[in-house]
Amino acid sequence: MLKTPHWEMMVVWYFFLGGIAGGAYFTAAIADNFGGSRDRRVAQIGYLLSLPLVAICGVLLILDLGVPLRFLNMLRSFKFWDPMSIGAWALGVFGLFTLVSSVLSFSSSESTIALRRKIGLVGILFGFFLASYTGVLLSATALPFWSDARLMGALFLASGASTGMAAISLIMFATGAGSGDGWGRVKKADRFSMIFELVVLAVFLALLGSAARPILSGQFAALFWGGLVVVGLLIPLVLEFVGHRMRAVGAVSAVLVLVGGFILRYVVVMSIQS
Amino acid sequence: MTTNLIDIQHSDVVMATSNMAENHPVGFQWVMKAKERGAKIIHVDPRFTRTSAAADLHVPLRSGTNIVFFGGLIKYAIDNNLYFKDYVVHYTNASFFLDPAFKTPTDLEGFFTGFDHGKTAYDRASWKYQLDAEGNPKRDLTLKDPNTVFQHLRRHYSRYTVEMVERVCGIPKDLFVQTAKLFCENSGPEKTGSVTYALNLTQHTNGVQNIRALCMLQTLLGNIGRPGGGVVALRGHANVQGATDLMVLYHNLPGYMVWPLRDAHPDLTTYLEKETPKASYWVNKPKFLVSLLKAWFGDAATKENDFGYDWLPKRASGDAYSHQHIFVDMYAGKIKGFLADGQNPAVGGPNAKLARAAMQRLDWLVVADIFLTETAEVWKAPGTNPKDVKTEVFFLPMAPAAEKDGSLTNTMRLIQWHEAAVKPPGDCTSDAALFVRLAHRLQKMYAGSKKSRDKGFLAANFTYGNNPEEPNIELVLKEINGFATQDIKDKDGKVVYKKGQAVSTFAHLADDGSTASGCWIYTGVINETPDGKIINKAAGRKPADEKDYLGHGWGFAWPANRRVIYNRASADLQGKPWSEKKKLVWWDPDAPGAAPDKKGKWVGLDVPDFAPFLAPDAKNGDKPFIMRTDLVGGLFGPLVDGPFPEHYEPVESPVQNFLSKQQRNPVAKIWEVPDEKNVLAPVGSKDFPYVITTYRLTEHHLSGVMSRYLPFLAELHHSHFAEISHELAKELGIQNGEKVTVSSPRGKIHVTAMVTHRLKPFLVDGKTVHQIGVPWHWGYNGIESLPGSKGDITNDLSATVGDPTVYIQETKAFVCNVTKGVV
Amino acid sequence: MSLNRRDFFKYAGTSAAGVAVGARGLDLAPVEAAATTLRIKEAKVAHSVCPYCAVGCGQLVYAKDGKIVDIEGDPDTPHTLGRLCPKGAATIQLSNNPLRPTKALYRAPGSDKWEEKPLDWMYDQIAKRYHDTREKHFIEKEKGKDGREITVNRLEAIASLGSACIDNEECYLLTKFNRLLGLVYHEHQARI
Amino acid sequence: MATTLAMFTDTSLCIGCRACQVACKQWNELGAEAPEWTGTYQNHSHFTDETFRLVRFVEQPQPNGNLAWLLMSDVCKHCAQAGCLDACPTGAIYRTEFGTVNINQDVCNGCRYCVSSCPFGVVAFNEDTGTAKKCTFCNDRIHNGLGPACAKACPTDSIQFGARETLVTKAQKRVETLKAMGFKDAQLYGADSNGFLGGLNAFFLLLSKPSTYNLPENPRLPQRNVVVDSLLSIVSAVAVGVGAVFAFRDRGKGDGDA
Repeated sequence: MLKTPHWEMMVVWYFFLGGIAGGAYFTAAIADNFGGSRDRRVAQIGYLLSLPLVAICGVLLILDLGVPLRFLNMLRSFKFWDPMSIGAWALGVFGLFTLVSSVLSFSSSESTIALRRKIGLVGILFGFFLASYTGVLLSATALPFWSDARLMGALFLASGASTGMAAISLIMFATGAGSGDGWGRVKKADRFSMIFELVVLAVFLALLGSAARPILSGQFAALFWGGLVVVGLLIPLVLEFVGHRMRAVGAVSAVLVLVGGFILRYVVVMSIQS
Repeated sequence: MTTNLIDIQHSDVVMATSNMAENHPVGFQWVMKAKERGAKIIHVDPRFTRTSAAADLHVPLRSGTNIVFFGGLIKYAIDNNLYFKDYVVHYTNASFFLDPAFKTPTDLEGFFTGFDHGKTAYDRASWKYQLDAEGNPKRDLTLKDPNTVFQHLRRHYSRYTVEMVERVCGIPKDLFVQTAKLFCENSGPEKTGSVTYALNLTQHTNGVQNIRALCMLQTLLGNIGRPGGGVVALRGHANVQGATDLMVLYHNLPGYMVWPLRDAHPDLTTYLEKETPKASYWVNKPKFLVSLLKAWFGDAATKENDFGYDWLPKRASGDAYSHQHIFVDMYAGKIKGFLADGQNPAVGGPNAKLARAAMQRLDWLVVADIFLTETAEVWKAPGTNPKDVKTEVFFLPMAPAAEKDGSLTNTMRLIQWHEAAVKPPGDCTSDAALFVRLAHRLQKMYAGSKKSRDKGFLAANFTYGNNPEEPNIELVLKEINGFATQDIKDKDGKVVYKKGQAVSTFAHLADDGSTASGCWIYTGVINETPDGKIINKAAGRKPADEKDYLGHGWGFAWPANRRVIYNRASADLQGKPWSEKKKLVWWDPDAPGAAPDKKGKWVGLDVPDFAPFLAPDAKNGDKPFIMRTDLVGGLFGPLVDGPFPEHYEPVESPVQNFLSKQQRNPVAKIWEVPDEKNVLAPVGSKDFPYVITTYRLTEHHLSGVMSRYLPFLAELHHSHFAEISHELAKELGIQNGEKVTVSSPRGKIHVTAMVTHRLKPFLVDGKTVHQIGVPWHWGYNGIESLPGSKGDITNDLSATVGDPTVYIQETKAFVCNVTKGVV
Repeated sequence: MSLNRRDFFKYAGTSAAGVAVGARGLDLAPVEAAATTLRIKEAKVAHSVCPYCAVGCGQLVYAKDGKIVDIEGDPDTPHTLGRLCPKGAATIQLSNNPLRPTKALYRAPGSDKWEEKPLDWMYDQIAKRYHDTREKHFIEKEKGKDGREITVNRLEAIASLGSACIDNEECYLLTKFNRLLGLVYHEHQARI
Repeated sequence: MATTLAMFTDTSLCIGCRACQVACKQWNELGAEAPEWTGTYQNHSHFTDETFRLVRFVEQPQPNGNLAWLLMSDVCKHCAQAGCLDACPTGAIYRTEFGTVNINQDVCNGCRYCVSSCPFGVVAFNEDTGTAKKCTFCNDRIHNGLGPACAKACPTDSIQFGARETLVTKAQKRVETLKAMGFKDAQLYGADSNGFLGGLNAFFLLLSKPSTYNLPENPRLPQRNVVVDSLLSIVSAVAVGVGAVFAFRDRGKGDGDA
């Protein structure tokens, strides 16, 4: 009787990349503010990664509209209680932060670095927001499962963090950044995020109970358990702990985390619309 | 109908025997209004329909057993003294003595007196009253004499017990008693009940008797001519009433005068002698007939040539030319050319397979309709190779009401005018334009013919107004209404009507040729001032108000704008309303009378259906049924198949007749058609064990021409379907929504099974009888992108059998088989 | 088939307008006005009667530029009070309907297709069929039961069916036309 | 603001004729859609972008062996607290001076958030126009003193339109009458402005519990979740943040291989 919005792959990608962008940015900003000089690389990669991702997110969001030409109408109103409304605004604002931070990330003058760190600290808030609001957006609908999931935002945020960090570490691996460049710290943060994500996920399911049926039964169950829980979280964690001295292993786990992050959004968005 | 939809709100009980909520939803608002006022609603129907949903009581009866149901009610009313005694004694023929020789099926094993097994027809000699010296029927106002109509009636229906109703109709005893109590106790001086019917009663081999039974019940209960009473006949098409009044039917002249028969009516004098009764308003028949001939033949109709009576075709027999005769004779090759105007017999008529086969044998076929009907494309019918169909087909696109001027007569005899809102597109025309254009061309072809057989047609006028090709419809209505063919003067020589001026009432029609009128009952619909200003009362648009709840200012109801006919019966013998609560018309002794020196007049809330100045105490002043020869309601009424309705099983029935040895109506019309085109199933056939009834849905119209092509309507039903009870579905292993095959000895169709609680098997004589229901709106044409708008033709299942009086088919009750899947 | 579906281009247009509105900001007034103007305001109204069942619901037919734009119930009608059933409410599609043929069509014997023909040609041909069939099969006189010859002026080779869907005046003209040509197979839906 | 206008659908008077459904399509120029098999007369099974009025047919065998065929003409509820309106990020969905909820077709950009935010599954997305669609109570008609097309067509007064207060009073009386007539489950749905969603401007008289008619027993405003869920997200953010800070915390020390 209730209607689904027919949000499909574009939205899944938006949720996924938005999470990475947010995660990458606040990882970068934290590394920038609390990390040492060797974590600069982490910060720069994080900033530089979030910028294009946010841009892509914007494009996806617009293309998914029924009348893309009217995307600006989103800015005709501002409803603080409406995730869709503030989401649109926040995406724009966060875009500016990623841009500024990215530009400043190339400077090494103390003053700019100080400025960049301050900006980063504020930007973190939007990073967090972008990573989590999409979850709240789903839970603020009339649809079962989505609206029953109190921890949707929290879960998306945790996933945003783990995938964001995984993405950074992967780029570090790909660009052959030296071990002195905070690789271990990102990994450490990522391990924590993954564990936390697992915990949130467990509570998430516990709270949902039978309302979780859409993802726990039928075609999506296998994807959820196998894809997200096992491949996307457990295996990477195991790899991290047994083989964290081998960068290749770390890279593999990072890839798996990203896959898991995508599967999470896919399962959540598509399960009740199929 | 005898009454008026608006008046139903005053009923204390409404018994819908038709599916009114579905087939006449807007009229049904008055039933709902009555219900809101506390009336009880009973719905008698084999199926639980949208009418049942709105009713207090749903009474399921096996199709084809209506007379047992009504007979049971009549018996219940008599046994429990619930009939309206004064009304029955004085306003009906209950007290009349019948010929001592007359006997009913109660005494003659299912026959009335006079049945000739050889001719399979009745000799009705004994079906008459005993007359006194002056030739008036003898009466016994105590109704006690065994020879009175009333005692015969009582004896005739003595077999129609509650147990018999249960056994035959399958209505549980308690439910029937509850129904009888509810209906009969809500009638009498203080209360009235109305009964609706439609094709649920007519489409049977005892269709006319079904309706008689219902009318007799209403007469017994004093429900005719009174507010909230009446027989609510609900017609299916916008103008079934009008087309019947104007007599687009083989057996009558416009205005309900019999169409001349070769042997009975060879000439005008014989016709008038035979057909003009001694009493009733019909004594004026010569005026109506002569005026009609003047309307048709104009100046060519003179006293000398019997006003052209000879030019009228004479029927060879009464048992010929009806709808079903047409297709039997067409199949036999007797008919060469055929006009189907706004009718789709390839789908809509009984035994549609026969109808299509017959039309494929025509030389030429003209179809005039709004859409390309199955009839127009009969050469494309499934299983037909167009090459084999040598019929020439002419299709003419027509205009719907919104695109032309004209009047329609609704089910309450209300003539309403509609005006063209736009011009018809392209080649579309009104039917009127088509007819006059053809007539003009034919008159040109016959021009100058000296043959007497062409004179009548050449004499007729088909030009109305300035443009011969586009008739002025108001002038056609004026010809129907009637006008003076010469100046008409009163006795003082004062001109009452100028030549050509419309006549204002049928009381002014004459038999000397001084008036013309195409249909006397419509006279009064047009008024005209001496200077030629036409007042079209059909276009009257005065809403109803508290002073005139019947809305006499809206349209014009024939006769004489009377909204409830026989309404004199709403007053007692002295002319006072039977009750204040139920008053309609009454005698006002102080009102100005017929002449300045006289007083007294019938007045009230409706136009009195009675001589306006005929005092209650004057001769016949207490006889309300002015159109009947004996001026009273006919509890006894001879038809070809009996003066009282007697139950016979449908021609095809799963069970025997429990009321008599006579299985089916002994004089039912059964056509013999070659090539096994009309095979009938034997009684209790094992191959066709189920009863089937066919019907219509709110969302579709008849053969679907005006609904299947309309997306707004075509989308409302998924596809052609059959309604099947859970019980039968279980027996046959049928799931809701799966395809099934419904077959009869005539054919088979594939439809979707709609398994529903709204149908239940009947317990007949202690045995289960299953009944299914199949709507008949579908055909092989429709909207391509809405496949469900096309479907098999339900009437391929029905048979070519008919009621002996009017030859209507039996599509409400026959037998079929149901098979899972498409076979 | 989806009738009356507003076509897409109209929307493409308005969506551009939407951008302008959106971009410039928040003035809803013109849009509100658009959403509240009545389609039938300037339409010419004709009083009509529903062509479906015999309840005879009064209808108001609104037309603009020779095209019907709306059909609804006429509230003044005493017995229907302006109400309609689904069929009555769909009446507009009897007129505005792409499936409705607006050309006279002829199908030759044995042919598997229709051919468009001019109306006059149709009338002439049909009149000719009536004439020839009548000439060939007309029964002027025949013997009655009692053996004497009676003038019957009857034509049994042509039958006519319909209609309860046409107006009184049309029924009258049809009866006059058929009967005076001698038709006896003269029927309509009321019989069934 | 003008008086709140409302539609009162009295299912006890509905005869399921579907005049409302067609009248709605005719006036609003909506298209026909291929019907689906619903097992009964009902079509379509749900509201769509082309079907704003929908008559529901519910067969309900009674314990006493009788059958109730519940007929109900369903429509957009024009909720006092409207999920669709709150969800709309463009302001295309607005409330008129009559209290009705409309979608401004020239502003809607088709984000479809309103579609998933309607507790009754009314709002639908139209692929052709790329916008969301739903019943407007015939906005153009009511602004010109004509009632909605559906209410005007209804043969039995099952759909009544007018000032909300008046209709509510009428409806309450009607429930009493029906209860007296023995319809023990007769009840109003959405008439109470202190009830769910602040009351519905299209409210109903039902003869059975709402779920029988496919209506939610206690519909709630979707946006009610935003606050809690946001707080929980913040908690989660803090946790993740602290974790990260801890990971990057100790400046100057050698590469954290521990």
